[in-house]
Amino acid sequence: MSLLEVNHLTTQFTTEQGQVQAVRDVSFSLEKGEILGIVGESGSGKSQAMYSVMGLLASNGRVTEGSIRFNGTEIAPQHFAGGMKEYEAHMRKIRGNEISMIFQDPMSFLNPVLNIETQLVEPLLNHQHLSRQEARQKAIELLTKVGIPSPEARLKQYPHEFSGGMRQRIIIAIALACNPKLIIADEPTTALDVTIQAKILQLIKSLQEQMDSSVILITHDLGVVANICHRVIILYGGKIMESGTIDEIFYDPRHPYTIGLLGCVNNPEKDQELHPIPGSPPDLLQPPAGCPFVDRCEKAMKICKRMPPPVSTLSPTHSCSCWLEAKKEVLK
Amino acid sequence: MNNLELKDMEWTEDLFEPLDSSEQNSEFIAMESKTFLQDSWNRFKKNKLALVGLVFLVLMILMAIFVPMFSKYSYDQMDMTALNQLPSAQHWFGTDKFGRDIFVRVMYGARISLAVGFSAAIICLFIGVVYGGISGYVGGKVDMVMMRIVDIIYAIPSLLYVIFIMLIFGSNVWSILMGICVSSWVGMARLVRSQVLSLKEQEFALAAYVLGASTSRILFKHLILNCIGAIIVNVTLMVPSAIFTEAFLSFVGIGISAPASSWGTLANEARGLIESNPIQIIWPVGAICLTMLSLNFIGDGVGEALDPKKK
Amino acid sequence: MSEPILQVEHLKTYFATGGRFGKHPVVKAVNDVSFSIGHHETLGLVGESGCGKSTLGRTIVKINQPTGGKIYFEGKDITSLKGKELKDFRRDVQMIFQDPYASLNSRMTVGEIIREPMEIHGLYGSTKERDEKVCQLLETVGLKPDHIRRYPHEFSGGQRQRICISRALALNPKFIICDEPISALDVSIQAQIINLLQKIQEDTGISYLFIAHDLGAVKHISHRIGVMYLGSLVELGDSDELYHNPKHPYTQALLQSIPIPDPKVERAKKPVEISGELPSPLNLPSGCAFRTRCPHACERCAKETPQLRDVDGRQVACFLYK
Amino acid sequence: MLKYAAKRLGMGLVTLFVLATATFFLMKAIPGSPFGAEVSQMSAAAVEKLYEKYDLDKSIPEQYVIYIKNVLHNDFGESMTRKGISVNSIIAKALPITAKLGGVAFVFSMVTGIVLGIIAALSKRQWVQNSVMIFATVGVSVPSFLYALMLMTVFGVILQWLPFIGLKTPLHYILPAFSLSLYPISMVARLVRSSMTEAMKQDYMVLAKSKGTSPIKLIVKHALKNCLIPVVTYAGPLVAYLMTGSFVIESIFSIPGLGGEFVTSVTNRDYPLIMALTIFFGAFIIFTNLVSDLLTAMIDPRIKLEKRKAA
Repeated sequence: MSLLEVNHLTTQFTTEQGQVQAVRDVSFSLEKGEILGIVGESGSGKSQAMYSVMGLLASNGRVTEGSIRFNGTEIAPQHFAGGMKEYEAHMRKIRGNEISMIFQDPMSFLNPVLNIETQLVEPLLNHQHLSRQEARQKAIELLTKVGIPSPEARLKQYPHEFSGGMRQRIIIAIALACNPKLIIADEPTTALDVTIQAKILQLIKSLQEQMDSSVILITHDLGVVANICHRVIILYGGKIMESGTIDEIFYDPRHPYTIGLLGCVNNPEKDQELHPIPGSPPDLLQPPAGCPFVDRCEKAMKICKRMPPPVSTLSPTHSCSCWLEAKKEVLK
Repeated sequence: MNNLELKDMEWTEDLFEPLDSSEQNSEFIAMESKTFLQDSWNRFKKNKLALVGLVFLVLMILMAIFVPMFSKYSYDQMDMTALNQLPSAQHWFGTDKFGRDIFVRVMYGARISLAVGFSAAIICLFIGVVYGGISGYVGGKVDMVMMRIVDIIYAIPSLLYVIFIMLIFGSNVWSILMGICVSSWVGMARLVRSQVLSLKEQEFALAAYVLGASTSRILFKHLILNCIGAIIVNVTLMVPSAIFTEAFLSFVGIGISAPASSWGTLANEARGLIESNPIQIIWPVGAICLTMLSLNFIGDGVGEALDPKKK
Repeated sequence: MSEPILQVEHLKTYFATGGRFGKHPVVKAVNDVSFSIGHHETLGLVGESGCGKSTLGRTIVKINQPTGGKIYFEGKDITSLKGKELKDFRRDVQMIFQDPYASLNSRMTVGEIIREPMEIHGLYGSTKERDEKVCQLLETVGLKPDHIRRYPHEFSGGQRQRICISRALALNPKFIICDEPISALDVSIQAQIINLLQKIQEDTGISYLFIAHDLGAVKHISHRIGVMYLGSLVELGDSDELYHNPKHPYTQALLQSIPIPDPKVERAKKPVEISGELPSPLNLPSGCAFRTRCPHACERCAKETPQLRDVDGRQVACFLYK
Repeated sequence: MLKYAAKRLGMGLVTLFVLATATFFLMKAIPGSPFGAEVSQMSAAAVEKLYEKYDLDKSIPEQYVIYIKNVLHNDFGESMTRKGISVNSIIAKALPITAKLGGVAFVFSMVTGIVLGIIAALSKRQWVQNSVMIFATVGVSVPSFLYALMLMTVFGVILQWLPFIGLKTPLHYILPAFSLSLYPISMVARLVRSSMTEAMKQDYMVLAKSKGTSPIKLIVKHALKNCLIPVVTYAGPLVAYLMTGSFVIESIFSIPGLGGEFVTSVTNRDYPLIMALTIFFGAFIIFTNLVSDLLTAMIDPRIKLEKRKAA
């Protein structure tokens, strides 16, 4: 039974201009001990999908449809008879304990007026009811585990006294505090420099192996996916375009968007000319009826504009939703 | 769209022809174009209280201008036969202890109070914007000196200035105006300076500098234009505080000398008769409160309408 | 390739950190950098945050004042230009910035934004002529002329960056400094901007100083690449050679850290052996600034600061190469 | 911390000195002789002696030197209207009264303002938010002396529930303190509401929630501290307002505090008292601004102070 199963997840945001359909009918699953990469550009809904799973959506966001089964139990908000109150109470036991999150910009995700120790021991006090002293000891262990020098001295310091790389390590330490089963990392290295990013990715990979927990890594950088992930899901305009193991996606891409992405990313080994994808991302206020990529796809067909393509399975692990693939099955 | 539905669809070959590029508008624009002012006005209209405030203010200004002109009573015409009358058909607000028509006097008082309020706000707007803009944009030593001056002025409560100037130049509208302006431009200067300090590092200001734009063009066309929201809100909030200072001074007795009347003096005169007929104090006090209330609601409304974050 | 279009010699830009009593430590953002860029050439400038690449770009266009060294544009010393001469220099050298959302004045329409440089320098006479030029510029960057009356907040990041490019082109400059123009954009849009810049270079023979922290993108557009670390230039050379055979230990570490979108290559990679954290720019390590993190550091590195020396065609500042 | 405080104190003294000089020359600039009516009845010799007593016969610069010397020795000379009573003693008598009233009003407005602000920011029900904000706007826009008048007439004169003369029993504090603090309550409420709403939207709240922290702890442990930083910074100017507010409240409720003394000294031109009070008020405001800056620096670790050098 897989650790996390998400089916037909749909999330909407109410804004001044109308309803933004951020996540539209997204389904995927995650096995134990697996690193799943979720790739997408800005506005593709990759972060919103994960925020929906954790129940951390902004005040104007709401999960309207779909089921989220974590470790066998259903945790989608609309399935709770007691409404939001019961949902929040239930999720509070899971957040930080069984699922924890690492965020993108270390500068703004640590509370500037609280010292590191308070922020580090918080999940421990919430879930494991340790004494102050035990929690402090565990905090020092965690800081050493993520590679922060002389942790005892730095417990009392404040976030602004650490570099970007160090702060991200602290956020990782906070996420690991209660040995969660699943860690969701929302673009953990995007705000960091390349050499520090390499170090942080190495750290995440080694910690994942040690604790055998599953990781969902959200990113827009295909290089990061190739470096660390086992399986990948490509999102565009709130829908899944293609999903499969990294070898299938990188060496046998089928969806025009995946092919386009690989084409415009600088792969120095191949040294080929850059051919960008024309146009700009879709407007999610009135999402296109058919495939969201239709306006920018070179191989677009009339049907792509009218009807959303079905999901065609190319192999037990490789599936893609595009009429090019569906056409073969249908015309058989 | 599971696979079942696929079966019963009749598949025509043409469905799979390539879509011609005309149907692909890759360079589309999400929202239809609204000029900046229209957009802010629509949002301002949504705020009911601000609208009510605006209507009241316009009404008050019109009455202040026209009532003293067309009314059969003048603000200082005494009528010994009709002392302290209650509101009646002839005297809508009744008469005061000298038999003068209170309605006309309140409207005449409106002229002075509103004039003092708006002119103080506008004068402070210019001094504050220019002073704050220069101090913020030039920075370095100049900024340090200019800010020390502001700190010194800021350290002393504004009422002391007004009172001193009143003592020196006698109690008339001009000295009140000057007294208010001397200390209240400081608030605007500090606000503009902090906005300019943060905006001048923004890339659009650097780009204008690299294009060769002159300092004044960058300061006024780019920087001030971008903090216009905060400036307008501050101006709308400055008017009531100026009216308050004038009313307070007249109320304490060092304000405008009789027979000219502002709301403050009216309130002060009516204060004496508070036990015998409290009606007389309601009119000036009511006028001050309602005007200041509407100005504050307008200030809040403008603040929300121009707030870029809400775009 | 006649005389270079831009020549920078021992440029220094230092920032005092507060305190009026002089003894406060100074941040050496740009620490004795020299290079030159020829006509019709793009020099890539790469380095991590805090290495001074943006400060270098901003010093050339006079946003930051240089503390030392000289800058020559087409042979003329422009280090301390003032008034009229500075304004004329502006017509030849323009700049594009990183954040498309902050580099356009949100209160002006696209037409006004692109017309502004023409108004400042009094080009093309009447507004009608200027509007024609604006429409022409919008077309060259792939936007529709009817966007002229729209406001910046109605455009996507990629479209806004193209408006910035057309604003820079309005004065048909000879040289554009691109300060991380693609870092804030999505991957698919980045490629559009890079191709657009290359097409403009082919059409007008313009030269670029292309600053970025993503070495992959820079390699594509640059003829030559310079790598900066903590204020100084550590390696400078042809972009493909430098990419495939980096000489300076820092460049090697930088290239190795970049994740390649190819699982086989990534799996074969050995982990990066660059150690420790970036030292604080307030007190740079003595001698070579990279020695505290360099696997090949020797005591000479601590005593002397290595200068850029020619090592079979490549400029490297490291004592590994005698 | 000490170096920072010393620097600020030094600047404060400079400002105070400038203030003292400015007040001195302003006083000299006021036309007419300080004694007005009395001088006409007295004999020439008596007038001569009177001028001498107040050093008015010497040249302006000399008077200035004497004046500054006296100020440094904390001797502000004698009151001109109340013969034989030294200014210091008047201040010493009036200070505790104003301090008590001001203290009660300060605590009351801070506590109520913070509570109202948090309720307005966090309550789910829209009408609660709107009603608090309307109350805050009314509080800000209606001047305190009008409140004082209305409260006095209703609760004092008509209902006779509360005494409204002087400050003898604790009951006497209610009306003046309440009308004095209506304006600050609204200011604090608006400030707390906007800074709390801002704090709740910050990224670190999302991380805190992702740790499974309960909603109450989220507010108390994470948001509250951030939200109170601007409130502490506002404490300084709030105290300054309370003092100027006391001028009129004390005269309405006939409380013999510093405010009342100032108003009377101005109306009957008692120059030494005016100068002394001005310097006292200036010093008090500079001191409270310094204290609130130090408090802000203590709460907000990001403000680099000498003691807390970055590692």
